Amino acid sequence: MDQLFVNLKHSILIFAGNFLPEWAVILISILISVTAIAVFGPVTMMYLTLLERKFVGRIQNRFGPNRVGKWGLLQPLADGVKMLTKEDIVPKGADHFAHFLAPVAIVIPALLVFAVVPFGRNMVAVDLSIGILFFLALSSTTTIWIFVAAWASRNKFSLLGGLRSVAQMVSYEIPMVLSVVPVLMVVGSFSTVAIVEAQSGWNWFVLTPWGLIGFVLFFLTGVAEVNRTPFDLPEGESEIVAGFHTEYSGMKFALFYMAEFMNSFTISAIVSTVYLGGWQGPWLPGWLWLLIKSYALILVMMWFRGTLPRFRVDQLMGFAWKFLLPLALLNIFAAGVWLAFARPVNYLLSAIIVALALFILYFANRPDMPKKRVYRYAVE
Amino acid sequence: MMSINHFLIFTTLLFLIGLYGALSRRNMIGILMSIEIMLNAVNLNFIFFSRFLDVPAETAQVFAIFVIVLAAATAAVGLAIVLQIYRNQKTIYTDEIDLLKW
Amino acid sequence: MNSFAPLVSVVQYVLMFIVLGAAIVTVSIGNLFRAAIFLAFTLLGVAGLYFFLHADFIAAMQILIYVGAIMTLVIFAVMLTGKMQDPLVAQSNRQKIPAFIILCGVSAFLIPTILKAPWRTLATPHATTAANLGRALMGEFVFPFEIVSLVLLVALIGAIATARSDE
Amino acid sequence: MFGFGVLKGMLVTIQNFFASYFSKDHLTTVQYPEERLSAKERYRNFPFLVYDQAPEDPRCVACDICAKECPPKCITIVRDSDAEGKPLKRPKSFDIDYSICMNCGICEEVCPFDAIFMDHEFELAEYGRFEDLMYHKDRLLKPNDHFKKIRPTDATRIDAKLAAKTQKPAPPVGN
Repeated sequence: MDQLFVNLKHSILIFAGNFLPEWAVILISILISVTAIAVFGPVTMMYLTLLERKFVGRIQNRFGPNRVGKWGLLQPLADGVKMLTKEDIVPKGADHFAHFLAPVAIVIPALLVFAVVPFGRNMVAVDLSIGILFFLALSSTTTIWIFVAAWASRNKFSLLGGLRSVAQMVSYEIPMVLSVVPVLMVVGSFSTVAIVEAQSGWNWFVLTPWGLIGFVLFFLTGVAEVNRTPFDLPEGESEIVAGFHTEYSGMKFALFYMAEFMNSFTISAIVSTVYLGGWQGPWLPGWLWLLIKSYALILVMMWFRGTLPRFRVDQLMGFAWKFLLPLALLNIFAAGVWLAFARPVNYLLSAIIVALALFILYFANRPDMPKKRVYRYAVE
Repeated sequence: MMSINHFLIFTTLLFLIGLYGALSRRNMIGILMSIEIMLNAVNLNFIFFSRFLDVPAETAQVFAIFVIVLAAATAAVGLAIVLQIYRNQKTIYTDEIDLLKW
Repeated sequence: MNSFAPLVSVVQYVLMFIVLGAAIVTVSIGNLFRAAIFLAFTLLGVAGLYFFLHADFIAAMQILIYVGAIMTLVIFAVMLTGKMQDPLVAQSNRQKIPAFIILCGVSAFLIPTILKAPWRTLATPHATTAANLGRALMGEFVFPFEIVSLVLLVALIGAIATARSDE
Repeated sequence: MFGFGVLKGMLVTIQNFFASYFSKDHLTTVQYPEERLSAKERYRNFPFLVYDQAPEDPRCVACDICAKECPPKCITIVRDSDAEGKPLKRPKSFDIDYSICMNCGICEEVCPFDAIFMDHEFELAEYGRFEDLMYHKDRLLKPNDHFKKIRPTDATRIDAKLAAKTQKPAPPVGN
């Protein structure tokens, strides 16, 4: 069961090997992996939209979509049809080439990132020796296309959204990279497969003091990187219409949406790979474990969305530079201490360092924290 | 495997394209972009040598990293200068910035 | 895997042509913003070539630094130095013929050198890992590494100091 | 402390999520076409005409007051007349253009004969924009029982008033 998909692919290749030359078999092997990802990504995205609408609906005492098909299961298809048949509007002053290019190009990194996600034992498309770096690098390219979209729309709201997105992504990328560093230090490899294997036997990194902090940091910065609430300033509806995709409609808009949802899936998958033990887990097959973990994280993202209001811009920047960044740096120190000492002592020491770091940062950030509001008219 | 000559001529062409841009672009940002292309051509050569020539592989790659880092520094400072020139002169065309000519 | 090598090199050649084409567009197109987009394609194509040359770490660095950071800077600069509502950030090339003459001169010098030089090629290509690279950076090249980080810091401060307005 | 307010808020929302599967209070949406909320008694939408015994004999006497008072002028009344051309106390045609009516209820207030009231009917979608939304007498006339059903309080009050009027000849008791 664990190796179901691996064996399936293997038997297809053996079957093809009977009558095809070697290069064709390799080509087929590549094509199978690529097709699997190219199908899995968009389908995941489609059903994530449904899941999100259902989940947020339940949070708000509503049903969510339940008309198209049983439990609204065909709703994504209906949405797809709607998107495809909508008029594709390009503003008169827009840079047509860039306006077309941005939504197309933004999906490419979102799909490419799937290549390094280890879905299960032997179930990674490419075991790159620099897997995590590849993921970080590609997710950073999204910024450019968001900015191109914003600029090409020739709309002040788009441009404001684009500028916000660049500022936000550049700021959150630094704590994001730094929050992975402890894991890379401990494992000694960039490869996602190696990272998962280092966590075998319940040695999940989240169960260590530095891992807990690193997990929270990585997850929060990941949420910020994919522009989801409460970090959705680039598309803050109430302030700047729809941000960088104000001028997009129909399928182009759907592509932005697709990139966002696929990114939130990959970020959850990578977070669970790096800190939650990836496909490691008892009883169930590995790929199921990874899906469970990533969907749990996605549900947390949706939970955020159902709960939290949007940050203010200065709060957003302050949170990244004054809280997350120093915490990530101190977390690296805690991981170093954890590596340097023997088993029982290191947990204690790094827990102390992490707790101290949190404590110091709490007091250092105190002046910036919102004061408790007192409503004068409510007194007495 | 592809031949060394093909690859080196490719990088030379890339370098020449960058050189052409650096020589003929009027816009300072365009010139900076052309310089980035030239640096990339050089970097490609470094990486190619590191793989196929009888040199320590790490040396060439370390050099490539240094080039990338310095390119980042160049871009940051260069674009800052461009911004300041634009602020003072209201133009970034190299042939219009002629304060020292009369 | 050997029978698969031709396909890999075909992909490699295609990538080379894409890089060349994107670079030509970058230096000749009349719209600076589109030039920046094509520069991004050039840089991504170069990163792809790094992957084919088994320099994974450099490829990731290329994407992270060039595409992620430098391109953002360039696009910002394009935006800040032009009129934002100007539909075409006009850009023209001057002195094309002298530039071509110089190009011919440089290539007349470079290409024979490439063809004549006695390259000491390897029978089996090198393959290095990020770990080796890190050891080299922290061991043999630690001094240049520190200098480069100092340069980066100076550039950072310099850029901030230069770009801030005096008011 | 930092983030505790966030955690508190998240606790509330997740409670809402789980409770929505068990308690009706946490899933307040009504699945409209299948299940409906009963309309409140004072709810009012578009006007209709009341008749007591037969549709041929409505309460309306074609006095034209409602048509004059109607702010958007959506009511058109033509008075009926007998064979000699003598006007009768009933409308020949009574048209309300529902596409113009703004549900103000002034017609109901001004009617001296308690002949026009606001209805509870709200599913009025039609395919034609003009003719289908022009309600003629046949569609407007509804029995008094309907009025009693949708607005019992008002109906009893008005029925009592009308009954008192018919027994008017007797002088009022008291005072």
